[in-house]
Amino acid sequence: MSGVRQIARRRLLGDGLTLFGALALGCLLFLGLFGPWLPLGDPLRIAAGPRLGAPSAQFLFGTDELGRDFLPRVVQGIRSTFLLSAIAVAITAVIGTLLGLAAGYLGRHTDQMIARGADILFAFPALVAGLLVAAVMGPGQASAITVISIATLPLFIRVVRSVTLGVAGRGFVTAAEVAGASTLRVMLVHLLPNVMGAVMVQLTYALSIGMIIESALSFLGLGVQPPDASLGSLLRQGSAYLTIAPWMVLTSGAVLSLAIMSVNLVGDAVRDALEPLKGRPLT
Amino acid sequence: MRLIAYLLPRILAALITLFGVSVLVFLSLRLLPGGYADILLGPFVTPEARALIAQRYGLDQPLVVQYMRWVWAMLGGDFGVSMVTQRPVIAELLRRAPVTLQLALIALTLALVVGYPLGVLSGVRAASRRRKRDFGRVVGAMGASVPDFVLGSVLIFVFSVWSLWFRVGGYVPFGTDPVGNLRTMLLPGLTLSVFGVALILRTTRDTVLRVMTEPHITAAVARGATPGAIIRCHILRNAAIPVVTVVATYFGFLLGGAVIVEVLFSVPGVGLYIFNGLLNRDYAIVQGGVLLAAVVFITINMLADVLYALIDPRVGAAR
Amino acid sequence: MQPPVIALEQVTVTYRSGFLGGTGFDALRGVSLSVGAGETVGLVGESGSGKTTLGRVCLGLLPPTSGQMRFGGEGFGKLRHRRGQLSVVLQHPEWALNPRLRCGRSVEEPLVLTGVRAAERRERVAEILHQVGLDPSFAARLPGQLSGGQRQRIAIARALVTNPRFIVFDEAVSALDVSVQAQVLNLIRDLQERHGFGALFISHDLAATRYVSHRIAVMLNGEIVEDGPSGLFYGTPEHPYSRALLAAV
Amino acid sequence: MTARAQEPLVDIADLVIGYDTGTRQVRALDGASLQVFDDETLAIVGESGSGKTTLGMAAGRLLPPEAQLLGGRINVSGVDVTSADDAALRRLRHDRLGFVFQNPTAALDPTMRIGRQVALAMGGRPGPEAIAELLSRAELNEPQRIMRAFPHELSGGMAQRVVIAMAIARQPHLLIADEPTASLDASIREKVMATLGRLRAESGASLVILSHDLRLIARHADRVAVMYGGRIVELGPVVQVMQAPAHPYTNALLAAAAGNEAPGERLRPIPGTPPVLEARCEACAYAPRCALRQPRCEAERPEARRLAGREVVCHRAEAVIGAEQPTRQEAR
Amino acid sequence: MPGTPRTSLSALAIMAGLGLALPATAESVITWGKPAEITGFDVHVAGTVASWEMYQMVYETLLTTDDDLNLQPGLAESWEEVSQTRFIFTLREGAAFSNGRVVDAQDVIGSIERIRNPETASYWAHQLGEIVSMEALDDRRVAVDLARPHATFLPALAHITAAIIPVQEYQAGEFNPESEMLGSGPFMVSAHNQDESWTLLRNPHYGRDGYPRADRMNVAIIPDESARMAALRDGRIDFTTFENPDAPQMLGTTAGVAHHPIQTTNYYRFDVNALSEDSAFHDRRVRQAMNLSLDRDAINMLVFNGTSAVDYPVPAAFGTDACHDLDTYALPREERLARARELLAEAGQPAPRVELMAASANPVLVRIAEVAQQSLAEAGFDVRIAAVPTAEYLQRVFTDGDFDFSASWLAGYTDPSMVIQWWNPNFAVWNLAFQEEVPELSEALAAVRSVPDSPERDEALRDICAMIDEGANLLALVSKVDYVVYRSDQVEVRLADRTGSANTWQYIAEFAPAE
Repeated sequence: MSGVRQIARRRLLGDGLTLFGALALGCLLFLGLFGPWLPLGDPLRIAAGPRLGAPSAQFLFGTDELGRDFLPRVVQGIRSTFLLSAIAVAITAVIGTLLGLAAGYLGRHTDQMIARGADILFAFPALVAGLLVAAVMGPGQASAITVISIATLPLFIRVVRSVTLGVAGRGFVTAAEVAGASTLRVMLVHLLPNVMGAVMVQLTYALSIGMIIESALSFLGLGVQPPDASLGSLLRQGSAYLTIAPWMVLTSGAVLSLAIMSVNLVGDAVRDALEPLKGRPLT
Repeated sequence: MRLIAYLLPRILAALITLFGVSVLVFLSLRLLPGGYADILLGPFVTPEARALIAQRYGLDQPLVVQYMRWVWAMLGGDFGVSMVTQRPVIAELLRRAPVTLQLALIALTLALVVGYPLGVLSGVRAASRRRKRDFGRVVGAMGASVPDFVLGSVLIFVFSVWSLWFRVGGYVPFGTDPVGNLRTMLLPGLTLSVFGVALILRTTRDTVLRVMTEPHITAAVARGATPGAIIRCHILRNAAIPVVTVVATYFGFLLGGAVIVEVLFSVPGVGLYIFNGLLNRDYAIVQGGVLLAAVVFITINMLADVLYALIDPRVGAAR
Repeated sequence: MQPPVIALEQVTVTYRSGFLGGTGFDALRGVSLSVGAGETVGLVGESGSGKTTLGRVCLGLLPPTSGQMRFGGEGFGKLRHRRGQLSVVLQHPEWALNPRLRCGRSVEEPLVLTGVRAAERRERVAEILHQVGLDPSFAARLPGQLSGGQRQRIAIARALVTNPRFIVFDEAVSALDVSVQAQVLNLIRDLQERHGFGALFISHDLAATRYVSHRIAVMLNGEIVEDGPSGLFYGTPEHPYSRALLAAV
Repeated sequence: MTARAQEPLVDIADLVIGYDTGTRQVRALDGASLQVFDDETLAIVGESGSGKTTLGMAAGRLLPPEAQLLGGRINVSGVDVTSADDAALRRLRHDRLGFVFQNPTAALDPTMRIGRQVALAMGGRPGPEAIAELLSRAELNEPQRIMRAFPHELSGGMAQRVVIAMAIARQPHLLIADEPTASLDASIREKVMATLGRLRAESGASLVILSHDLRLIARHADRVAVMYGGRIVELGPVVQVMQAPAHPYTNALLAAAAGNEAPGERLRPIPGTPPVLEARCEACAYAPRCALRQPRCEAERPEARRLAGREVVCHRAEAVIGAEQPTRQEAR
Repeated sequence: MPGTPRTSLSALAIMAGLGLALPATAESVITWGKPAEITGFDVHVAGTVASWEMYQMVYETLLTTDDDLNLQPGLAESWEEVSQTRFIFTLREGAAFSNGRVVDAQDVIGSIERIRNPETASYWAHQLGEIVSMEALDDRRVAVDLARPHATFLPALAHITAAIIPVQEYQAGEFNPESEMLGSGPFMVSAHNQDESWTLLRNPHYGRDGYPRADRMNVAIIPDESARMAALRDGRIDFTTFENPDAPQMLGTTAGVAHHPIQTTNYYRFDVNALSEDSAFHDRRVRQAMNLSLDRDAINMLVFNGTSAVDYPVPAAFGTDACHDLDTYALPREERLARARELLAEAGQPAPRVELMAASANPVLVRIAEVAQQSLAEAGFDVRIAAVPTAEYLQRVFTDGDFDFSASWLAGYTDPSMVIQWWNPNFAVWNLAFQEEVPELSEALAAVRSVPDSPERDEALRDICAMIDEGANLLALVSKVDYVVYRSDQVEVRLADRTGSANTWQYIAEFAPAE
């Protein structure tokens, strides 16, 4: 396994597709983090321009049905969709990793309980779970985070559990057990650092799933609350006006797809770097 | 015998999972703010009317009693009645299941027919050329990046402005009018399949690459087998193993989770039924629908396990 | 006379497999074995004969299904009460050490667990690294930067750092190249002379085993079929299986 | 033995192969030369990293794409392996070569029954009798049962016999066996080697065994090539090389291996670690670990020369061969 | 349901399945793209327009309204107001339920009794006033006696919830109004696939000869606006409605698509919680400030593209200008804002934090909330919007009273003094959760109920408006316009310019496929 710096050097810069993904991700991250302080205009100001105005020099992405400038709305959408998913996935990764470690290392009843719990979450139709959670908790950021967590938790548990099963059989774990290390110590000192690679890879995939879920919830009107925008809510807003104001769906849809794609590409690169697959040619 | 020994613990685990799902869906529904009384009476709901409706549907009973009644009735095949239509939920679910199944099958077929061969091709090429910028990665990354509601919205727009052969909404059963049926079902199927293409392509590509690191492939090359023969005899079968699991999960997801696409394209499937049931607080529909989806999901995954064991002889023996 | 460091009497281990523990499989059947202080007992046998299971029983990682196990004449108790008294060196050098910990941290871990203070730990680590023939600067390296032989030395250093009474070497040299194997085998012999621990040396390689062992036990199908001084294995052992093993040397 | 008049079956000359690790290039072979003749068993001995597997796989051009040919040539059975096109190469592998791998279970397709795999290796459409016959030749009892089995259901020894049967299925001229017994239990290594040797003799093919186990090959090879630092440092008939090594490395290997020592005798490990080459080695690669080294050894690359019935790559070979047989220190 | 039509339908289905061409004269079919499924079958209970629209197809009421919202004969061909408390209705000759049985006086009495029965849980019981007795004078004549004058008694009977059901069959257990529909309206239900489609066949016993003109009406349930537009474009549906004012424009380029805005008495409204002490609106001055700073014109211009009209407590569609000169509507915006700030300062809450709730299912409500948020901010309000599912919105507002204020639209029915009763929490008991009782207002409202439409009533209404404005508890915003869009090349329609609630398709019997 190589360090993050080596991954960055060897993989990210070595290949155009990944470079594209990394650059796009960087731009989106920048817009997401610093969007509110950029001189792009107020995403919430109604009647800033004409209703459903086409893209122009003044309004690069056009205006929406309440005359709001669409460009700052898209930037705000990136912020909601991206940051919200990132927070949710980060929280889930911590919980899922700990549960996966416990399941993989403790085995037996703990494993059974955690595995069943993950199965239950997994067998629950994701979007129905999303609707239920959003309805119980009320629409908004907290429930979006919960839904993303529910949907991605089993991914982390499963991956961490299977990696843990592999690592737990290795010599250094047995040596630590024989030396009398406590279960917690074995899990945190010996297992955790060794599953982090797999967690990293899963993190990027979970992030892309998280973004899909967040935007899907917002698309159904269960995500961020108006007038704030998320890419999903902009799409919902735009899809009603597709025929006369196609720029709304096109801009927010393209940005959303680009965001997910850049996360996927970077995830691929991280995976390739951590676990290079080099099959042999058939000649 | 070995198959039974292999399946029995899985069935037990599945039952526990189902129990968990049933409790979860039951409780979360009861936690929802607002009930069917609100939906039926609109703003005119009074405490008396609310109590009357609760009594009519047994909602005034303690939760444990309600849950037990529900489970007991379900064991007898009675999923309860929809509060909106007063019709048995199970009949409606069974009527809609084939619609969802057809949608899922269209999506799955498209995803498999496109994703699997492309994945194999891309994996073999990637292994041979040691280049990461191959079409498999591009198609995979793009397919996984366009959410179904984005694609669906655009498709609806495109196909309704230029009214091409496809149609949005207006489902007719395949048995009644096969052509009309396909006109309405292909678009949502296509929308659903895009993610599946990417999923299957990526999984297949990874698996092929992984299989191609195995010594038995080198052994086959060393024996002078042609690439075609190696792919046919060794790679396809070995690479199918993880793909089976992914396909099962995807199929299960299609059967239980195609809500957005069904809503967007007005496809009267199970997802739409559950979605509307949830909006209407029609408890029996959501409970029954979610449970059915979970049963289907678990069963398909179990079938995948069996298939897995059939393809990979090591699995059954490992127990 | 001192009681043996570890003594097994009629130990049987049954693995349950299948649904609800349907069928049982005896990995060990009535095994009796003892290892004295300063003594190395070699345990040879083909894969699946129960060598590793026996090793795990001796380390307290696997409770016997039936039979007695005594440690220094007493009951074994729990592993955490035996901190610093037991250790193990295992087969794969690439997995012997936690790849995420610097070697010094790996070596000092048993000391941390026995509650030795930091200053003393540093001293002891440097000393033990010297004893296994490594420069103290190795403490700062990650396992990835080491060769297989070096890693196995670090693993031995970790096993010895608390001056344990009993060490299990489970295929500790099998994956090493001939020349490195010789280094490690010599190291084991020298260190045992110095520290006086009892050792169980598990291997399917009779040549390496008889080189480090005082006594050799041969396992076949979960039973010990021959147990005698290692000198015997340079001549003609009694059991036909032992003879077959010898033929391969 | 002296050079034979006949054409060699395998002729490898001054082969240089490097591996691209992404950050640098490591040389696995640094000018290896070797000839294999008809109807002989040649053992290539060396520790991990010495380049023996690279050499063996290069003979069938089976190296991964990271491996780059930097120089030299390989001729197998009249085919120039380095420049042959895919089809010619496939024909060569198919008709003339047979490979036996280190881990037999992994070398078999886990999802296919043995019978079908053997049939694929035999080519054409062999009947069950023919398959059973072939398996029997590889000393597998109950061939019918084995044909129905999957690889994971076989023991390592049985799987290796299956792999051997597949390797000889088409009467190859050359068998290359890479550590054929390393993953097997000690008690059956000897028997598997005997089977391999017998089948080679019956078919009249040549056998190249790659191994790190000097003692094992001593009993089964005609000639032995010792590799170090990507070169063949000593090559000659087994008896001569084993009894009177001419290269200090061969000598040290023999002294380090357990098994030959008398009870109580102490093994003599080789100090230091093997080299990792990034460019052509312009000195003796073994010099840093060699007790006999002289300034010349660190300044001048030794070339192969004939000495006492073998080829040796060492400036100090005379001193080695002249010395007494290695003695072991008394232990304790 | 009667068996014959269904059989013929399945025969048709089989023929279609076999690919047999149907004779062109076989059947005239119209298709309605319905935006929402019904919420229940019981015509006397369901309180949603989505349900009412479907009931209109199947059931009839004693009276109806015309284009000017004046009462017209319905199932009753005539009615006689014997006194302010006694009414006699005469049923139409030949009116029959779709099962062929003639509608009689007992059906009327039974239906009204069912509505009044608390067990039925019908919200309409209140609207009918206090009925003392009903008697069947003969098969076709019913007399109803009220305890006291009740001006909206007749308009209440013109609302679909007062539909006449076949009581004889109901009492015999042959007809269950909770799961079936059986009425004397133009159509009868032949098939229903929930959330998907309905098949309505012409009621062969419908009282008007030659009507309905269509033999069959297919109903496709298409909640998604884009999908509904697509269906209109490809001609799969003939007519539908949109809440989005831009829908006609979006369809503008499609050949054959025509649109027709219908002004309804329905109106968009804010319900303000005056009762909860957790709400800033507990203070009347804060409510008044909110009312003053609301920019209703902006809502009309931005959300409805100027196609709606500012609404007053008495919906604009009634054509009365009773309340227009109130400060809230008449003062220039700057002055209103200044007054609002003053009120907030007086109340000691210069920047009240309040949550505006809207049902997320209706994007128009959310847009209204967004515009309101910005206009209220100018006076210092800090408004947070919560778009929640309909069920939750309903429970929190009408049962729990757990909210600050909410956006919704409500039915305006067919008479100004009927809708204005909503400002009386003793009448509109469902408002008790958040509405403050103002005794003078309640009295005035009770009084106006017995005043017939006249200049005096306008005067009374003006006073009431002032009181309503003072309380700022239930605020009318703008009128609701139904944007009807239809394929003029496929269907002949008749549409009113103005309708009472849920009466969009009042002339459905006259719809027919275009020649």
